[in-house]
Amino acid sequence: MSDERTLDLLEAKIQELRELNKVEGLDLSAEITKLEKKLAKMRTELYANLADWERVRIARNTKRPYALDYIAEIFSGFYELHGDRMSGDDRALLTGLSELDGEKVAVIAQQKGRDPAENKERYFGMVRPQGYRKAIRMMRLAERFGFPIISLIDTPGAYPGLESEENNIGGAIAASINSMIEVSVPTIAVIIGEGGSGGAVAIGAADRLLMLENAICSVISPEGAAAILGKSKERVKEAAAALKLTAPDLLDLGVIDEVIPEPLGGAHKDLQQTASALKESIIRNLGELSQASTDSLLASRFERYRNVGRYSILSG
Amino acid sequence: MSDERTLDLLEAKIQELRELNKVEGLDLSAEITKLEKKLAKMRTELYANLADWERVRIARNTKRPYALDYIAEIFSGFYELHGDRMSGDDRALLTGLSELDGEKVAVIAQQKGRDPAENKERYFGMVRPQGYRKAIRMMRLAERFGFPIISLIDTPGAYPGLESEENNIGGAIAASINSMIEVSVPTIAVIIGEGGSGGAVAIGAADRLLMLENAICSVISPEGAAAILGKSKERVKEAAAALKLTAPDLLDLGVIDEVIPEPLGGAHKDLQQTASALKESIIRNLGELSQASTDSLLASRFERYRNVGRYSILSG
Amino acid sequence: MPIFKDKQYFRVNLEKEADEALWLRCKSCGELVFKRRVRENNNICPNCGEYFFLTARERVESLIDEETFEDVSKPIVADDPLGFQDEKPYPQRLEEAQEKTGLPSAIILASAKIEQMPVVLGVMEFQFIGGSMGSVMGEQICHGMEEAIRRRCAFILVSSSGGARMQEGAFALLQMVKTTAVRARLAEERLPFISVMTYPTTGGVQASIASLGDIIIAEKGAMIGFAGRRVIKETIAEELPKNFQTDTFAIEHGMIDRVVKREDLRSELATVLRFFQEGRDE
Amino acid sequence: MPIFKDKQYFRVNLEKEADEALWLRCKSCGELVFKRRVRENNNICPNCGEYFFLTARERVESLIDEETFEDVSKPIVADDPLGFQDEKPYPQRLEEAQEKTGLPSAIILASAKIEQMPVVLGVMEFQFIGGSMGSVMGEQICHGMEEAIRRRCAFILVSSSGGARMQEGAFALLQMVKTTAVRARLAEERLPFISVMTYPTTGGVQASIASLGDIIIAEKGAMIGFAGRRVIKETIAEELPKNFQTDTFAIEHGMIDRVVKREDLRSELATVLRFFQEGRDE
Ligand SMILES: [Zn+2]
Ligand SMILES: [Zn+2]
Repeated sequence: MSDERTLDLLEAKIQELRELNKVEGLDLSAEITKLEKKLAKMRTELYANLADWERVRIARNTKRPYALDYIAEIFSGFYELHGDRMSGDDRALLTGLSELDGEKVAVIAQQKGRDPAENKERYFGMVRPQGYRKAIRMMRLAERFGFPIISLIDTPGAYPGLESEENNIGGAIAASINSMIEVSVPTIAVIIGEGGSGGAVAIGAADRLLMLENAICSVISPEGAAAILGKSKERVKEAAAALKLTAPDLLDLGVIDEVIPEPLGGAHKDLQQTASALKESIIRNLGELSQASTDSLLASRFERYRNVGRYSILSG
Repeated sequence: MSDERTLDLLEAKIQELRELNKVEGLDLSAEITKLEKKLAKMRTELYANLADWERVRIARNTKRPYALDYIAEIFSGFYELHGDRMSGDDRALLTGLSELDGEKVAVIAQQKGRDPAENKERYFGMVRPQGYRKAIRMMRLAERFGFPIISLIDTPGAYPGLESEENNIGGAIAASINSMIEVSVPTIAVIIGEGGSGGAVAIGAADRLLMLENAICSVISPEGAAAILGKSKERVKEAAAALKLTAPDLLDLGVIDEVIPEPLGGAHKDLQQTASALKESIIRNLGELSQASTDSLLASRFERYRNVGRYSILSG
Repeated sequence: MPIFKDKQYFRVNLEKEADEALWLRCKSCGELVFKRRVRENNNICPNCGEYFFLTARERVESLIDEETFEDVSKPIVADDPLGFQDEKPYPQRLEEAQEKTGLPSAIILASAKIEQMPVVLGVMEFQFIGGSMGSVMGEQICHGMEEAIRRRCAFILVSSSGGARMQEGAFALLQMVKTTAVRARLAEERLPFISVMTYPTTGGVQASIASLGDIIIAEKGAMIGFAGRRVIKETIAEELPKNFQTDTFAIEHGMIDRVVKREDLRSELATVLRFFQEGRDE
Repeated sequence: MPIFKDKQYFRVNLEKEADEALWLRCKSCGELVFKRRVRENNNICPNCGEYFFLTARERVESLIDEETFEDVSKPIVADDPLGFQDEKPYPQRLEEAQEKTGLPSAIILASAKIEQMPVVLGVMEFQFIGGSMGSVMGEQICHGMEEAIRRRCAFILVSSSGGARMQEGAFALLQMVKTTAVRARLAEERLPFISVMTYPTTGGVQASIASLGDIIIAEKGAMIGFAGRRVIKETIAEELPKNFQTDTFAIEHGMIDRVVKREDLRSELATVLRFFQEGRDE
C-alpha cells in the first residue's frame, strides 16, 4: 500500500504535467484527468483505512495547521494578550481577544512551533505553569466582560521539567480546570491536533468538546503506554489502537460532542476547507450555548461532568 | 541626656544589688528603692521625650517583639499554612489559622528574623511576591469559611531585588491590596513594628488600622528620604520627623484608628503587657466589626478608603 | 473476602485477616521486628522509624476513631469501556487487583469520626493498579463529597496514586474534571476539603482533586509531582535536585501547607477539623 | 496661564503656547530637527526615531480625537497635611511644579473620544514632582473612574510616575488603596480599565492602580518596576540584567499584555476599546 510520500510525489508529477499542458499544441488533458482520478482513488484508499497510529502521525504532522493558522482563517483579528501577570509569558499557550461571526470572543490556544527556533520558544507546544495561569487570567477577563471562550487544544502535554515542577505544574492544571468549571460564560474546546493528557484537559473542560477528524486525545502517549509494556514500534501502534484516542472513537464513547471533518489526507491538505468546517461548528455550537441563561449553562456543564465515566453497578 | 544603653547598665547594677541584698545582715533595701525610683524617672524622661528618630530605632530594635511573639501571647495556637500554591513559601510573611478569645481567625503576619540565619531565611522581613500571593490565598480561604482576618505588619518594605522584580512584586502588591478590599470578612491590621511603604500597605488595607505606640509607618524610610537630600545622620533624623511616621502623628492625621500603648522603653520591655493591650484592642475592634452585616462592612470599608486623602478645593 | 469473589455487592470492613507471620524484617535497619508492634505503630519500624507501606485499610484505621467506620461507597466496579488489553485484558487486571487488595476499587470511602468529629474520608489504595484514578474512583470521590454535603461535614481525601488510569483512556482523564466540578460544590457549601498527599501523589490526581484542598497536608516521605522522573529525563536531559518531588521540595515550592509525620497525622487532622468545626454559623 | 497664578479654579485646555525655538537638536542622533515636525510626530525624532519626552498635554493630544477634549477633573489642589519641608517647603515645590507644567497637579483628567469612542482618560505628568501620586492624583483617578461609570465608558490611565509622593506621607501611601477600591467598582460595573505604562511606571503606582488594568499596555521604551535600581543595588549587591525593568523585561515576565510603539498607541487603544464597546449587553 502506498504511503503519503508516494502520493505527494505523484501529485507533484501531475502538477508538472499541468504546466507542460500549457505549451501550445500539446494536449495532455485526458492523461492528466486520468492521473488525477487515480490519485484521488489512492488517497481515499490510504486514508479511509487509516489505522489509529496513522492518525497519530497526522495529528503530529509538522505540516498540520496549528492554532494560529485556524485563528487567522476563522476569526477577524487576534489581539493577543500576554503574560500571567506573575512571572512569565508562555509562548506555547496563547490568549487573546478576537471576533467570530460578529461576536467578541476570548481565545485560549495551544501553539506549536514550525521551525527549531520557534519550537524552542514554544517548547514544542508543551505548556508550563505560566501558560495555565495566563489561561486562568483570560477566563476571568472573559467572565468579567461576558466573552464566550474558545479554546484550541494542541499539545503533547504539559511541559515535563524541573522548572515546571518547581512552579507546581500540577497545581496550575488543577486551578485551570477549576476555572473552566466555574467561569460563567459559554465555553467551547476544540482539539485540533494533539490532546495530550492533563495538559489538554486543563483548558478542555468546556461546555462543548469538539475534535478535528484526525486529532487525537489520550491519557498517555502511545509511546508512553508502549514503554510500560516494551518498546518495539509494533507495540506503539498497538497502544495507539488500544487507547481509543481518535476522534471517531471518542465520539463513539460519548466523550466528545462532534467530529469536524478534514479533507482527505488531513487538515494540512486544505486549510481553508478545514477551517471553514471548524468555523461552522464553533458558530453553531456557540449559538446553541448562547440560548441558555447563565444558571442553566452552569447547571448543564455541571451535569455533563458530574456524569462522565463508565462503571458497573454491583447487584446487592 | 542618657541613652537606652546607660539605663540598661543601671538596671543591671540594681539587679546586682538585689542579689547582694539577699546576703544576711546586709540591708540595702532603701538604697535599692531609691535607685529604682531614679531609674524609673530617667526612663520616663528618656522615652517621654523620644524624638521621632528614636521611635524609628525602637521600631527596628532587634529586641522588639516580632509577630510570632505576639501570636504566642495573644492567640490560642497558630496553625501555620505554608506556600502560595504556585512557586514558593515566603518565610517573611506567614499565614495561618488561629483562635482569639474563642473565635477562629485567619492570621497574616510579617516576621523578621532574630539571628543571622533566621534573617537570611526571612530576608530581614522583606516580603517577596510569593509572600503576597500566599496572603491572597489566605484571604480567599478566610472568606470561604468566614474567618476574620488579623494582619500583623512588620516589614522594612517589599524585598527589592532582581528575583522580586522578575516575579512582578508590584503586581503582587496590587493584587494583595485588591484582595484586602474585596474580601468579605472583617479585617484588622496592626502595625507592630515597621510599616514600610507598599510592602506594608499590601496587607494593611483593612477595616481597622491599629498601631503600637512605637511602631512606624512611612511611604519611604527616613534613610531613603534623606538620601534624596544628602546623606548626613542629622538629615535622617530630620527626615524621620518630616515624614510623620509615628503612631501618635498618624492618629492625629486620622490615618489610623488607634494607638496601642507600649510600656516605657518600648514593647520589648514588657511583652506580656504589650500583648495584653494589643489583644484587648483587637478583640474590641473585632467585636465592633462583627456587628455589621457583610454588605455594610464592605460599604464602610469602601467609604473609608474612598475618602482617604487631603486636598484643597479651588474656588471657581 | 468470599463475598467479593462472587462479585456480589460487598462492603469494606476493617476486620483484619489473621496474620500468618509473626515477625518481619525491616528493609531499612535490617532488624527483625514483631509484626503486631509494627501494625500498632502505624506501620512504622519500632527500631529505626522507617515507614512501611500502609494499605488503604490500615491508613483508614490509623486515622479514625475506633468503631466509627462505615463504608459509604457506592456499590460499583470498573467497566472496560475501551476493551483495553496490554499483556492482559483490563478485566483480568482488575480482578487480580481486587484479589490482591480485597477491595472493589482503588479507593475506600467511609464515613467516620476523628476525635469525635464527623468526616467523610476517601483513601486510595496504591496496590490497586497504582492507585490510578478511573471512573470508579472519580465517582466515589464525588459521591464522598456529596455525602459530606449531606452530612454537613468535612471531606478528607488521602491520595496515593500514579495518576489517571491508562486502561480507561479519556474516561480516566475526565475524572480530573468531574472531581473538580463536585469539589466546587463542596466549596459553595463552605465545607472544608482536606487533601492528604502520601507516597506517591502524582499525575492526574496531583493535577486535579488532590491539589484543590482548602488545606493540603503531605505525609512525611510523600512523593508529590506531576510528571514522572523518567518522562522528565527522556524529554529533557536535566539534572534533577536530590529532593526532587519530595515533601521538602513540595513545601519549598509552595505546593502544600504542611508536612506531617505519619504518627501525627491523626491529631493533625483533628486540629484542622476543629478550625472548621466549631464557631461557624452553619 | 494667568488664571492659574491667582490660584483660581482653572481648566486645562490643549491650546499650545507659542514655540519660541524653531529647531531642536536630537540627543540621540545629534541632528537639528524642525520642532514642529517633531511635535506633529508624537515627539519622535523624524531623523532617528528617538522618543522625546511627551508632556501630559502632548500625550493627551496624541491619543484623542481632535476637539473632543473636555477637562473633567475636580477643582482641587494639594494640601500640605504634614507641613513637609526638605530643601524647600512642599507648598513652594508644588507652586514651582505648577508654574513649570501649567497644571494644577500631576495628572490631567479628561473626557474625550478615541476614534469616535468615548473614554475617560487620565494622564500623569512626570515633570510635576516626578508624576508622584498624592491625595490629588488619587482623588482625580477615582473621580475619573466614577466619571467612566456615569458615562458607561472605558477608563484609560496613562502612567508616568516615580511612585507615591513622599511629601504627603501616609496619605500618599493610602492612595494605593483608594484607587484600588474604586477600581473594584469599575470592575463590578463591567467597564474596562486600560492601563498604559510609559517611562517610568514605578513604585506605589506600579504596585497598585497601574497593575490592575484589564489590559495593560506598555509604551515602547517604558520603564516598569517596583523598586528603584539604586535601592536594589544598595540592599543587595546583585548583577542586574541589561534589560532590567524595561518593556521587554516586563513582557518576558508576564507583567503586561503588550508593548506598543508610541506612534501606534492611539490605534492600539482604539482596537482595545472596540472589543469592549460593541456587542455588549449593557
Ligand atoms: Zn527499621
Ligand atoms: Zn534623532
